[in-house]
Amino acid sequence: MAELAERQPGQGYTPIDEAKRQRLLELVRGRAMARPTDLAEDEVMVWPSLVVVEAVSAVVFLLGLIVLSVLVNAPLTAHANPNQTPNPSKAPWYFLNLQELLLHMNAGLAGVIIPTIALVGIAAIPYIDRSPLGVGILGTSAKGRKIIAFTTVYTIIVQTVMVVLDEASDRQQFGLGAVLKDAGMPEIVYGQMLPSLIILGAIGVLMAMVQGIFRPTRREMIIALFTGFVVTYVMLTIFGTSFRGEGQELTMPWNLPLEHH
Amino acid sequence: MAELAERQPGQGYTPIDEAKRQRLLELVRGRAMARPTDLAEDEVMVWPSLVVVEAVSAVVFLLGLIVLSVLVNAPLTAHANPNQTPNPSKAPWYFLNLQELLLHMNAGLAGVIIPTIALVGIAAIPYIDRSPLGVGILGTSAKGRKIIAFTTVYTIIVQTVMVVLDEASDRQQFGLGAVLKDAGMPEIVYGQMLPSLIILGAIGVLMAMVQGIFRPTRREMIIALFTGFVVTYVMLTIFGTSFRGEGQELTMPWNLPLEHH
Amino acid sequence: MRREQTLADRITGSAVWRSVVRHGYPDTQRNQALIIASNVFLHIHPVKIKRYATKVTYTFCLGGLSFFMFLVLVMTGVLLMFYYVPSTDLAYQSMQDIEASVTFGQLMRNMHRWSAQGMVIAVFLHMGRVFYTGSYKPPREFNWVIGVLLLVTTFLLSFTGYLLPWDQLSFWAVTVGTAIGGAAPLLGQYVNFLLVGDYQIGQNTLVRWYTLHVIFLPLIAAFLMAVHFWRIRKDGGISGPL
Amino acid sequence: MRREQTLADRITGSAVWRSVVRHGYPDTQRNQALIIASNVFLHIHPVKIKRYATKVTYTFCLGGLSFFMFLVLVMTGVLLMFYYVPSTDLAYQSMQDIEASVTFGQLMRNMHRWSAQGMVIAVFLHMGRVFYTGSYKPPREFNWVIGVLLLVTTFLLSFTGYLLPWDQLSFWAVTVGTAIGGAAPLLGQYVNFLLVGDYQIGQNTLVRWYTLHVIFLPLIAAFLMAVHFWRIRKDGGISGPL
Repeated sequence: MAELAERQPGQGYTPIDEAKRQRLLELVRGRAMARPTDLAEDEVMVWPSLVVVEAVSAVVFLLGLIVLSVLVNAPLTAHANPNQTPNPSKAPWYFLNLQELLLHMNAGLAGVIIPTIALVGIAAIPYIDRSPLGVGILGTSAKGRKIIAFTTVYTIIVQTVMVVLDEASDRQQFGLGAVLKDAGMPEIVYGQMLPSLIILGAIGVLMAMVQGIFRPTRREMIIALFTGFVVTYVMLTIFGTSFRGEGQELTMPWNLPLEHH
Repeated sequence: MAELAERQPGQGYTPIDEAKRQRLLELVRGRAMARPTDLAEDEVMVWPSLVVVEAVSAVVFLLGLIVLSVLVNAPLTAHANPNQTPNPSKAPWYFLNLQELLLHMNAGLAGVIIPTIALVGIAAIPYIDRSPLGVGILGTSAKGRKIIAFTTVYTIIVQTVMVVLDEASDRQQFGLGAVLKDAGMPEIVYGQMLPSLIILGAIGVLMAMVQGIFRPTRREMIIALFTGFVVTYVMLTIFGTSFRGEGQELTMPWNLPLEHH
Repeated sequence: MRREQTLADRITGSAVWRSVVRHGYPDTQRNQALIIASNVFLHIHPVKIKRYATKVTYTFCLGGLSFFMFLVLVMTGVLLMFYYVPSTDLAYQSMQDIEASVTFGQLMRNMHRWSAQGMVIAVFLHMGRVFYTGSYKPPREFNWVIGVLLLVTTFLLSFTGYLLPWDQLSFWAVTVGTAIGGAAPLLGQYVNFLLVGDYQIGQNTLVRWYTLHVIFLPLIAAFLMAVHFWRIRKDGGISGPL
Repeated sequence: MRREQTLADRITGSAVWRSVVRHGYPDTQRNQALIIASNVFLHIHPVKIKRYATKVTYTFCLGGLSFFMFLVLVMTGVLLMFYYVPSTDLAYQSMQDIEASVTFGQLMRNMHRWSAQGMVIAVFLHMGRVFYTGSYKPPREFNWVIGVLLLVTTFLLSFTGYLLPWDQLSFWAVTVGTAIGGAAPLLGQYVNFLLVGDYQIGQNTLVRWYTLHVIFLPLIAAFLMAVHFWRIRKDGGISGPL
């Protein structure tokens, strides 16, 4: 309704034509609840312009959903049995990134501390990057889009290498964890501090490279970090869903047990 | 927000004082989302005037509810047992008026047709009585309040007499139903048409008396009818909850089985 | 002239605070207007109102109390749901557990029960108040109809909740109640089967009534209340003498 | 000049119609404004909007689709509730009945399942779109925070629903999931006991997760969405190039 407040009566009245006369009559009869709006050039009426877009996308989506639901049934496996543990046991797919992380480090770090830090960090973005630069433009600028591409490639390579290497060293932080363990260090050192350092290192290298190559603004650096998070989330999810078989061993997708969805 | 639209800038500006200057500055800084309102003499600000009333009544009510809930426990009788019918079996109290009605006539008439007609009739009131007369005045007028008192007394007497008389005639519509039944009439005559006529008769007598005594407006006649409905609802509920014992016989409240609430 | 910054000033002046709250302390008319107009829950109110509309002896707060009881019922209801299983095997035992083992369980149940009864009474009295003050007259005709629908919904909410303890009281009250519904001419047996979900009151009935009670009817009530409150605003607030 | 009255004119001119609908056919700008401003559900929109905000390739409808999927989930969810009993004895059998005996039961279940998955994806992509267009910048900071909370709520809604079929898949997925939650430093065992309601996943867990899934988390989501949508309006609609 705020828009209505902007229109002030008494401005530029033209001689009263029929439409206006009707409108005035309705006003007198007490039926006018909102005043007609004068559209600026870059504005459209929500009815019909926006409402039509909403209705059409709702219908298209609903049809797609119904077709999908007719074709593909939701899975229903055997009755729950606490005495028969399936191998592998997997969380829902959107948590398989955490389960993948869990293989490589302490459970509390992977399952609680890292996701909490990630969420708090994401929520804090608007209080760190306050400049109005790039609002409304996908990726802020040509440089921003290049940073997105660079970060995506970097993260895919680093993630894949790290997962495969760690797997090759029996998930002992590339063997470094095994060394510390054998040296009699407590779990907090090789299970928590070492993995944290490795993660921070990977992030640090990314930031240094972006800084060196692109000389980014604060907004563009945050784009690099956010992109790194998103790609990591997707990569770990793909590893967890499609490349982990019995005993959570790395397997090709076509070797996975069929009962998991 | 509609109120905000009514205030037009450029009207009656006094020399800018400190408060106004601050306000203007805030406007320039883009923090002003609503303009202060100029109160008419019969108006108050919702914050605090209304919000305080709401908050206080909520707190008072909540305290009362908590005290009641500490003192009185909700009933929990024995485990449901389909093979052991309690005598009497009663609906929740707010439906006992219907159950009372059910004793005196056909079940469909008492349980479905009459409540449906009553609800539709009540919903239709605003489309029958459209005059703005008496809005905002409890009972419309002195005459309206007299009609309320008269209808209340009339309905209490008529209801009590009808329930007691019908009970005395074995719930056979004061014996008339028995006569029709013995004469071989179908159920629709003595179970549905006769009770309907009796009810319409009682309403008709009320309307005739109100018309004769008060010469009411349409609004006042509707007050009589609505009051008749409310008093009937309350009376039948009282009969159903407090005066119906084993076998739904009329009983004094202190003779009722204790397990019912 | 700059006054000294207190800790409160520094908090309310911070970027985080100001991104959440967009008005100052409501001791000026401007901030009193903003606090209402900038809050999604308070904005159901206008920023100013006719003086008579705050008079308790006109409304007796009945509409507000009905809504407040609905909120109390939602909150206590959600808490009770954490312990109640709508299965004929476990329902009664759930009730006993709630009363005996769950912390504040008996209190929650009592508050739920008594507000449910109170809401039926408050809604009925609210209808009486609106009628006797003539508040259904144009332009409020349709809001009166919404009100009647809300009365019916309140009855149904209360009645569907009645079955859930699965004790003798609830079982037979519902037996009587559905028998009344089943007496409807023509549609009676269909209505009855729809309500009971079987040929006799049992597991199907319990889960149906549970669903009606905890989500279906509350959604309808919330929908009707949204329209009801919206129209009060659009019709110029509550009625008053002309 | 009076044109002839058609039946439609007589209906739309009647007292009953005009007490419900307060605008004419929306073929004039005035009525197009009124239809938005006089309807409690449509009034979430402004009456007019910047042209770029209707461009599908800017928003990809992701926010709207997330909300639409939430509505689909509520509707299919309520229907499923009429047949599902959250008891370890009956839950799995309920699922089989829904798939085999209930009319359109399998379709309802599939729609519920696939929209749940779709909503997780849509909400995540929506966050991406908002981030990459810089739409979190002042004055929209706090609405971004609300959005992050909505993402978390969406995850929790999906995860709590995962247990309900009570099959091997759901039982062991939740075993793994709660083990992750139980690994939290210091609070781990309390979190775990709160989530499971017992020392192992059983009846208490099922009714807790059911309640979280069907009412507690949906209420939180609805609350957050109310604030989210409200703030989009108050912040001047969706973002656009300066």
